[in-house]
Amino acid sequence: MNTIVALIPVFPLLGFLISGVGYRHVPKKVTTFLAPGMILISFIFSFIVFLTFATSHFRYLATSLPHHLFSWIRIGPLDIPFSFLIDPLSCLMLLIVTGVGFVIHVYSVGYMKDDPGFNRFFSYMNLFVFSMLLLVMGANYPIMFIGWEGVGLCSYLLIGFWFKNHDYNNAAKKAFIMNRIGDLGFLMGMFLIFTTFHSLNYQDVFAQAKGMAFGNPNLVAITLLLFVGAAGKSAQIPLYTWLPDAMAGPTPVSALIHAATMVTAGVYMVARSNILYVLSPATMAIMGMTGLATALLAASIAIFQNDIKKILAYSTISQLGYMFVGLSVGAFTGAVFHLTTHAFFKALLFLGAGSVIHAMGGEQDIRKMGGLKHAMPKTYWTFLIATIAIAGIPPFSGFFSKDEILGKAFEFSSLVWLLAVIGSLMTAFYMFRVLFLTFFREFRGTDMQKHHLHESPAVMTIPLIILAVLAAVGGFINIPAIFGGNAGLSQFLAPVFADARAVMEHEAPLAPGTEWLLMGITLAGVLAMSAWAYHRYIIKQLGLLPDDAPRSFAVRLVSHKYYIDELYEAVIIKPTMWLSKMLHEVVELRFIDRIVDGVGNMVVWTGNTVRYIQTGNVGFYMFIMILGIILILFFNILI
Amino acid sequence: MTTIISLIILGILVLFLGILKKQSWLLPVILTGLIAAMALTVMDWNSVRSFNNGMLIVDHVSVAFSVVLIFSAFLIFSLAAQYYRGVQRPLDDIYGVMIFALVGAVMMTSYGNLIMLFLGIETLSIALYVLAGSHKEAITSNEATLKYFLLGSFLSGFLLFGIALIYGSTGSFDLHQISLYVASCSGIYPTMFLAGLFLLIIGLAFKIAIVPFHFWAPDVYEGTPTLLTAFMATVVKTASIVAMFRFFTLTFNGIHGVWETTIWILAAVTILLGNLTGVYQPNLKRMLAYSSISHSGYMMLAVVAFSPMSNNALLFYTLSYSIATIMAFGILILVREAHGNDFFTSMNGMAKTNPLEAFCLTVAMLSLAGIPPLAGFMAKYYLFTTALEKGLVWLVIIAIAGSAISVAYYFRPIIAMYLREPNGIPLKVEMPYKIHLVFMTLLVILIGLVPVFLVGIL
Amino acid sequence: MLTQILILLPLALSLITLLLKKERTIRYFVLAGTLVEFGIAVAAFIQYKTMCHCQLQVTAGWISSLGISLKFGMDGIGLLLVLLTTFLLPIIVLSSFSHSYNRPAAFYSLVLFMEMALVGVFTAFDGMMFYIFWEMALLPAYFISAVWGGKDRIRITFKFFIYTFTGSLFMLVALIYLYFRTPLPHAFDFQSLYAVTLTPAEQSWIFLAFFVAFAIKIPIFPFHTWQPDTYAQTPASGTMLLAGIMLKMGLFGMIRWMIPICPHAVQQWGPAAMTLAVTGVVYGSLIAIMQKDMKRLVAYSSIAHVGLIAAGVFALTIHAMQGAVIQMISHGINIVGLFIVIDLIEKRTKTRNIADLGGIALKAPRLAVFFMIMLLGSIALPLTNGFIGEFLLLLGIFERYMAFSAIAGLTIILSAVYMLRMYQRTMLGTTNEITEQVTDLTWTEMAPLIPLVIMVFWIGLFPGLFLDTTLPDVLTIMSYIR
Amino acid sequence: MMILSTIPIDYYLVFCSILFCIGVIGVLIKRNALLILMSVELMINSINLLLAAFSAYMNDPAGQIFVFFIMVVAAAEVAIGLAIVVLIYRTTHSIDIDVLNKLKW
Repeated sequence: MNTIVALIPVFPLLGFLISGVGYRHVPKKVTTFLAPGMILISFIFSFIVFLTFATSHFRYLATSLPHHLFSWIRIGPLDIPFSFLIDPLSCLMLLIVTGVGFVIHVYSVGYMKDDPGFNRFFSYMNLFVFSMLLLVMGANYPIMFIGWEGVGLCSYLLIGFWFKNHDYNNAAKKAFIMNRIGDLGFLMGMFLIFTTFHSLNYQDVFAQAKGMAFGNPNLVAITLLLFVGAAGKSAQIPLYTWLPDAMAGPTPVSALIHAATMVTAGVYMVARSNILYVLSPATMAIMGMTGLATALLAASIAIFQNDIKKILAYSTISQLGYMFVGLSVGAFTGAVFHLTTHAFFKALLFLGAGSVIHAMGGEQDIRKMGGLKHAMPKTYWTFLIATIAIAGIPPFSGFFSKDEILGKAFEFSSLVWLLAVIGSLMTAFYMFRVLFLTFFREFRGTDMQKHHLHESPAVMTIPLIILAVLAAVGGFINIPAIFGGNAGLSQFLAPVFADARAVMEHEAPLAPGTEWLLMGITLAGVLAMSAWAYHRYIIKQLGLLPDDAPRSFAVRLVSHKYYIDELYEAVIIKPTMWLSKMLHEVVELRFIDRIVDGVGNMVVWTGNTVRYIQTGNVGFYMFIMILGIILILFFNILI
Repeated sequence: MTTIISLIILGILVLFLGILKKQSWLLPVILTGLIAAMALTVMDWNSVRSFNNGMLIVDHVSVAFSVVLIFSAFLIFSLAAQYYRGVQRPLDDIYGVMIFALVGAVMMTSYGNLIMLFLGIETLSIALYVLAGSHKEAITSNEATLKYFLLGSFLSGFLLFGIALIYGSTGSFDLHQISLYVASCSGIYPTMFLAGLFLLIIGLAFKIAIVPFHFWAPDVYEGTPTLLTAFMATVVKTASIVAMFRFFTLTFNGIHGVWETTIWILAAVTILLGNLTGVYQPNLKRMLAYSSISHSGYMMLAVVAFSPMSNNALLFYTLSYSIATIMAFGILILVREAHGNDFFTSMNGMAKTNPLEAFCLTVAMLSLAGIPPLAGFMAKYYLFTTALEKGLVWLVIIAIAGSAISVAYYFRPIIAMYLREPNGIPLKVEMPYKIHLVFMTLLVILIGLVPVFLVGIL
Repeated sequence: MLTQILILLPLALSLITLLLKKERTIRYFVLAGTLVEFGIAVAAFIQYKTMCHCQLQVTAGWISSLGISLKFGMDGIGLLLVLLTTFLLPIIVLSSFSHSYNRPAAFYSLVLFMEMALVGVFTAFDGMMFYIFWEMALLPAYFISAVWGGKDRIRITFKFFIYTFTGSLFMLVALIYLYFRTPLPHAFDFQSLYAVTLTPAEQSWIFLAFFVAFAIKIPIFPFHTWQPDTYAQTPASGTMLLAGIMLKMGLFGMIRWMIPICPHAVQQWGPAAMTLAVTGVVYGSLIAIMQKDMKRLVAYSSIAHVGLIAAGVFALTIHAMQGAVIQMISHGINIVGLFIVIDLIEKRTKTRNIADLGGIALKAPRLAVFFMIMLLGSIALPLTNGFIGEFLLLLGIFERYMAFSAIAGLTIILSAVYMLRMYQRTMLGTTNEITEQVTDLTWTEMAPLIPLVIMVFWIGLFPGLFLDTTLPDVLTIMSYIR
Repeated sequence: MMILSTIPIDYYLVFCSILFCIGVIGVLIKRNALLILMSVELMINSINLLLAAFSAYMNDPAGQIFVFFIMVVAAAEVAIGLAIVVLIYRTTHSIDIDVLNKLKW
């Protein structure tokens, strides 16, 4: 068992090393099979682990013992072993990361086949999977941090994959630096954890935390700092602006990193340290508000975007906001559940978008698409499924996961529920907007594109289909009791969140009646929204306004993403640059260095001045000497 | 005593050789004679006794410093061959006078009576007046000698007056008698006596070139023929500082407090002014003059500290200082010979044309600046230790600041030699001279690395 | 035994080198010599490890009447730094092969002389020996940068010399003063210096004297202004010696001499010194962002990094101290790597001006990879050596001064900002006429980089070996605090 | 001797000091090398007188012997001095000390 667990991350690493070190010499064909193959193997291993695990008697045992590989940093009390923790949560994440990762690798083989940087791309992708695995498997915060920063690096490398273009490079740099801001929070959180618990291993920390008072300030501080990290990684307000720009990377990257896995790391981390969070209500509140705000903000922006990938990016942000809302109301299972389903349908959406872009020869503006349904049916159907899933229409996966969160939200407060519902309505609207504008109506592209239109090759469509299936049926892993399901996932994850649930005060679960009612309302709204979208874009044929078309102020505000980027530019970046210049040119050169040189110059100047005492005139010398003699005698004798 | 006699004989011998027109014999004879004199001096090491009922007292201090003096003279004489290469006129007189000056210097290290002190000083000075003017044709040389003569005789008047007053109050010239008198009048001293004491100090301070009695030094050094400048900068300074210190140790032991403050201030001012003024000098010779002034300031630290260690520290310091200074003057002679002047610009790129000489000068400069592991550093360190032992923290800090400043000018020749483009005129150096330079360089390095032989012998 | 060899071998080599004529022979002779030296250091390391911290001490009287003794030895910290020195020297020599310096004999013999002085500093158990070697290290540094340096070298290097020299003079006074406070018979060796008991006032003075000397050498803000200019003017190898090894002397001096001698003053002045150090971290990082010259950029980044190390030293916690030691090693490795890369770029494009470059990664992917790895090391990405150091440092500082740790933590962000900026502007983007004909690295050019890369990941993955070596000594040092 | 000892020693002291000061002032105000030389002689002779007086009052011959030494030395000094003055006159047809300031700064 231990070796198997240890081997899971090794294969992607191997893949990275082979295709990375020998990026010139390894032939394309080898990589074609190597890179996805490695992921597949670690997927199989993860699955084995999962199976040995799902056999319930083994479960509780396994959660309690991390797999210790070697001791990494050890100084007296500070002992950070390099060890992996396998429990239901990390198991689930393993499956998602390796599973979805594999599918996307396969897709990428088709997508990137003509790219000169083929090997480089796959080495990065493997490295990413490796880091992601460390992140989810780590048995203590530092190991998680390794993965945490590792995925950041990979996203930097992959966003800037086509590094000839400086816009892409800037996007990459932006992503890395914003993540780093979060990471600083994470780091400080770790330090505070260490000073509070004198350990960084999950088990010790959580075991001690269990005993601590509700709302203990240290815990609040810790959780807040960690949440800063989560916000950076999972693109929450105020650190979300990097994610839309991150779409500069190749589409599979957006699918894997910026939708399915990396961005959910924050959610994973909070779920992982659930006990700390449930004990610090202040953080929960802040997290909830942030999540909600992000969800609404991003959704509203998404409505007015025209770049297909940007829309999906904003929808990702808003979905992540959902997950944080879920976490904040204590629906840990719900959040993780939504994370899972989201991984499926969002990956699918991106891959679909990718195949569309592929077909359109790089075109990303949905206003220039249309009518692709006939040209590329497979893509269309899969995309449709994904859209329904994300919109939250039963029985597709999105419905169940969203519903769980909403339900918990309602338990928490009806206002939260209301806002969340509004968010999901917007989601439904803009997703259908994309669908209609892209696949319905007449083709609006150039003739050249029209000829070039084609369904993507099998290597790309098969992944689509796989994901489509998952997106469709993914919800069934956790059918709530009300549908007569056994809530498998909740039970599976129960041990992880046991402590948290123990802490949380138990108000009575919703009466079935209310639950049906809520579901009904949401569903009705969603359907209404999609209907309105249909009416607007199919029947009235709207939504093709060029950018320079006159718009109302509110619309302009939203379609410019509330000018947040411009704000940051003005408030943070410009001042920093100015400060840097000012410090160098004024403080450094004009002040500090002047003082240093000044001392030297003063010495030289004095030297140059006093040397003129040496007039060369004997009479003067004698005079001075007599003066000296008189002074000496005067001071020594008369006084 | 034997030292003085042997040196006098040597001097007379030199003059005779001059009469016999044996110019070529001069230097060999002198060098061997000096070595002999050194040997004789060293033999006196274990015979501490006084001659002519206390006129001369030969003790370890006097022997050690006499050796230092003769050794410096030896080093200087071995530069003479190169220096007077082109000169046709007979040199016996100059050499002879130099040796007699050396006799005066030795007397100053071993006097036991103020009369002997006076005679020693005058022998030295009068000889130097002659030597300073020995380059008759050069107006600078004449000016130098006149300045030196006027100021010298003027200040020796004060010295004499001081001696007279001391005699008047104590009734004797004998240092021992005087010290008895000092001991007798416990703490309260008559004005006349104090006046005498300070006038005496002033007279000696002039010879050591302590601010404000240093004015003669730069001008005279610059005007005097280089070889003899080296003589002034080393032998004269050593002799005078020793004379002063001997005076204090043998006589005014009890009343350290009376003159301490004065010397403290003089030392501080000397260090600062000497170094500061040195910074801006355009040519090496004048720069060395100021460096010598600042070094006399450092030497005063030992006097101020006035501890059992002082003698030894002084010995170490004077020796390392003399060697390094003579080296510098040795290169200076070459530069003057090649370029006719000694501006730093005429040393440009010497490292390329004459790497050896450049290296020697660098070592000399670094040693004077007091950078480990050279002799200069150990000397300074020894001196500072002596001073700090007596808790003279601030004086030492001033000295430290001084040596920090001094780096500024000691590095100018180094920068010129290594970092500037050569001006294409290589120095013409004969092999023996080269060997001599290397010998001195090694000496400087060795004294720095194995100072054991010189530490703790006094 | 090994200790003497470690000190004397480079000296002997440097003297022999002077006699050699052909540049080729000199190069290979020096390379071989430094490798042998490294081998001996490794042997010493093994001996140390196996013979349970025997400190490999050797003593010989020198000037007994002045209490100076030739006392050398290696505790864990010194040993690691000696290892660093002897490890970096061959690499620096190797990297210098791509240049041809005029008068190579002088150049390489100075380099070797410097190695001798550095090893002496790190192994000195006698205060005066420490000072003497400290100054001896300065001379070759000065001459290397002054003689083989850039246009403006005369003024800059002179400033560098006089600045650092003046600083260390204060240390001399402090040492002599301490000497007289040591129990009789007075001595300079570290036990007796540690044993000195001083009044608070005295301690403060001693501390200040030491601090000035070390702060100028390290350099800590605001004593750093000599550094960027000097780095910019110095030839590549000189810069590596200065940045990679020489500035560790100051940090080493703080840990080895300052803290145990005046512990109370260190605690009393700690916050003040900490403030300076942390200011330096932010200040250096900020200035680095807008630098135009790659060498200057790295110079300012180095100010930030060593500022963090110094802050760690003043935090006076075990983790911070350990972090400081490990980070000294890592910083040495990373910055030398960066300077090698910069040197290779300059060699190809004849410029260090970031604005003139771009798209090199297209032409020289290997170079880009090495650059990226060194960069990641210096921005402290986990699993690289930089992370271990900065993690421990920040953690240790956090344990004592949370706010300082948070502020110093900004380096995590800012370092990413300036390093990635440099990388993007030079390596990425499209080529221009300058970078058009850039060629990729040859094996001889990669030779010095490969061991560095290995070390980057070795320390990053298995720091245990190094941490365990220094832990006991760090604990002893810390024991003087309370 | 009788007459000598009737005069108190202080008179000699004061008188010689005054003489000495006159010499000093002479040195200070005169610009002619010869005159300066003579003033120096005046200083020295005042000292001689002082020494003689002291030795007379203390019945100690040393003082008077020293006087002879001083005379000898002074003579030698004057000889040198005059030689130098002549030298100077030969090169710069003047013996004004202000003319000689080539060496300065």
